Amino acid sequence: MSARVQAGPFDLAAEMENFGRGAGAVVTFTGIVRDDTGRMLALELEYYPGMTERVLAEYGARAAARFGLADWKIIHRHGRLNLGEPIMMVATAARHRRAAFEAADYLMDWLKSRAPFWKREIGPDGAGAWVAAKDSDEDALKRW
Amino acid sequence: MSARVQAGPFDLAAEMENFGRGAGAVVTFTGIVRDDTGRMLALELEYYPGMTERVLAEYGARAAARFGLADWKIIHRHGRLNLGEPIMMVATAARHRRAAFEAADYLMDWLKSRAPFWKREIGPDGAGAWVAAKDSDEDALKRW
Amino acid sequence: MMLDVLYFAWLRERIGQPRERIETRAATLRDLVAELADRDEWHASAFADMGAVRCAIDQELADLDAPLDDAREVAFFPPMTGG
Amino acid sequence: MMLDVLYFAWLRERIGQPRERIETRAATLRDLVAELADRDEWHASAFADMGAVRCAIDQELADLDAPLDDAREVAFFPPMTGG
Repeated sequence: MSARVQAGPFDLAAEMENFGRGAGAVVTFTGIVRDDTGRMLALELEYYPGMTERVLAEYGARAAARFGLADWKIIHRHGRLNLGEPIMMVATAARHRRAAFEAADYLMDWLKSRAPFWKREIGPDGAGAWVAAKDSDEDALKRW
Repeated sequence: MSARVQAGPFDLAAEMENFGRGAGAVVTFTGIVRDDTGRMLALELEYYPGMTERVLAEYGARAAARFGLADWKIIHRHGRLNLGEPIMMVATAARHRRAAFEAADYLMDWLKSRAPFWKREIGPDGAGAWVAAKDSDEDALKRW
Repeated sequence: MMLDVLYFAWLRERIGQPRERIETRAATLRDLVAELADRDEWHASAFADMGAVRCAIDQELADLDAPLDDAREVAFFPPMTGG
Repeated sequence: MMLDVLYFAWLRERIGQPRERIETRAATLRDLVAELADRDEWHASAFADMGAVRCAIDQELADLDAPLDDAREVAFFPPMTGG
């Protein structure tokens, strides 16, 4: 049960070692830098040291209580991330698969709109626009 | 895009290497041998060589078409598996997270009731009861 | 025609073997089941409750009314419990 | 009272610094925003559209009517885009 923010990459295998012992189902989600515009080379992620870690831990604990998780882990990167690099991961472990799936889905919906991170697209000319929050991400929270 | 059945363990990290290049979202599900009865030491999984592989590949392809997957992978073990050992994994990669989540969830629902595997519980006295199919697993298919 | 018949899980146990090669003139799976159940008490007990048995013809799920045509392999097994 | 005010993303860019330490008597976040916006054109442009700004008091999200009480740190930023 842990949340952390880091600049460097993470190793899914190492993170999953000893994760969720005793659980029957483990779900992981990995978000990867993707170019939707055809002009992006990288993302730059800014965060709020202190608050961001606290919010991640808070949502993890909330998901654990709501879905009865045996274990959970959230890792989110900041700084400059090139196309194809993993941005973040969420892992959930539960007795049954439905709970593990729902908890991961729930965490992703909350992190999208409530985790204090701000993304900017970096193009060939340098820093570009800040990524705007999507209404659809805000709407997704109403599912829970 | 691959499906396979094997007796030995699999390494999540190695399996995820180069998986889903170009996708924005990767979801993995790992099923682990769990004891619900308090008397189980292991599971024994029987399968139908030939048919099982074909069915796994078929559901993978179906999920890929339905959810627009960039990549998918299914690995399912057979033989004797001790408590805490991974039984199977499903990985899905898509442009957006919703598709990756739904495709993994869909595949699990189908595999539970339609993949030709049969589980038997092994207790301290040796081979025990065959695990019965659950109505709830059959019902889950109606979601799709 | 010659047919390979495969059994899995408790059907295999009741019948006492994982497969047998038989000569049959059954037109459908239902006919084949009746024929097999008549062989001996082990086969009879395996096929006693067909609601608990699933079938495949040449590795494709099929229901009891499916014609055997030129099938080469038929399998009987309990509902699947994968995942 | 003395207050640390933090800015993130385009608010940081418009204001030209990531944080400043200020002396204020503002009772609520709304009062504080009015006070800051009055400082210079950069602050004014950062706070021109408060519908696009989110706030936190001591690292907890808060709305504009929230009282500052004995807050030590206030932050302004655009809607979050994590994940």
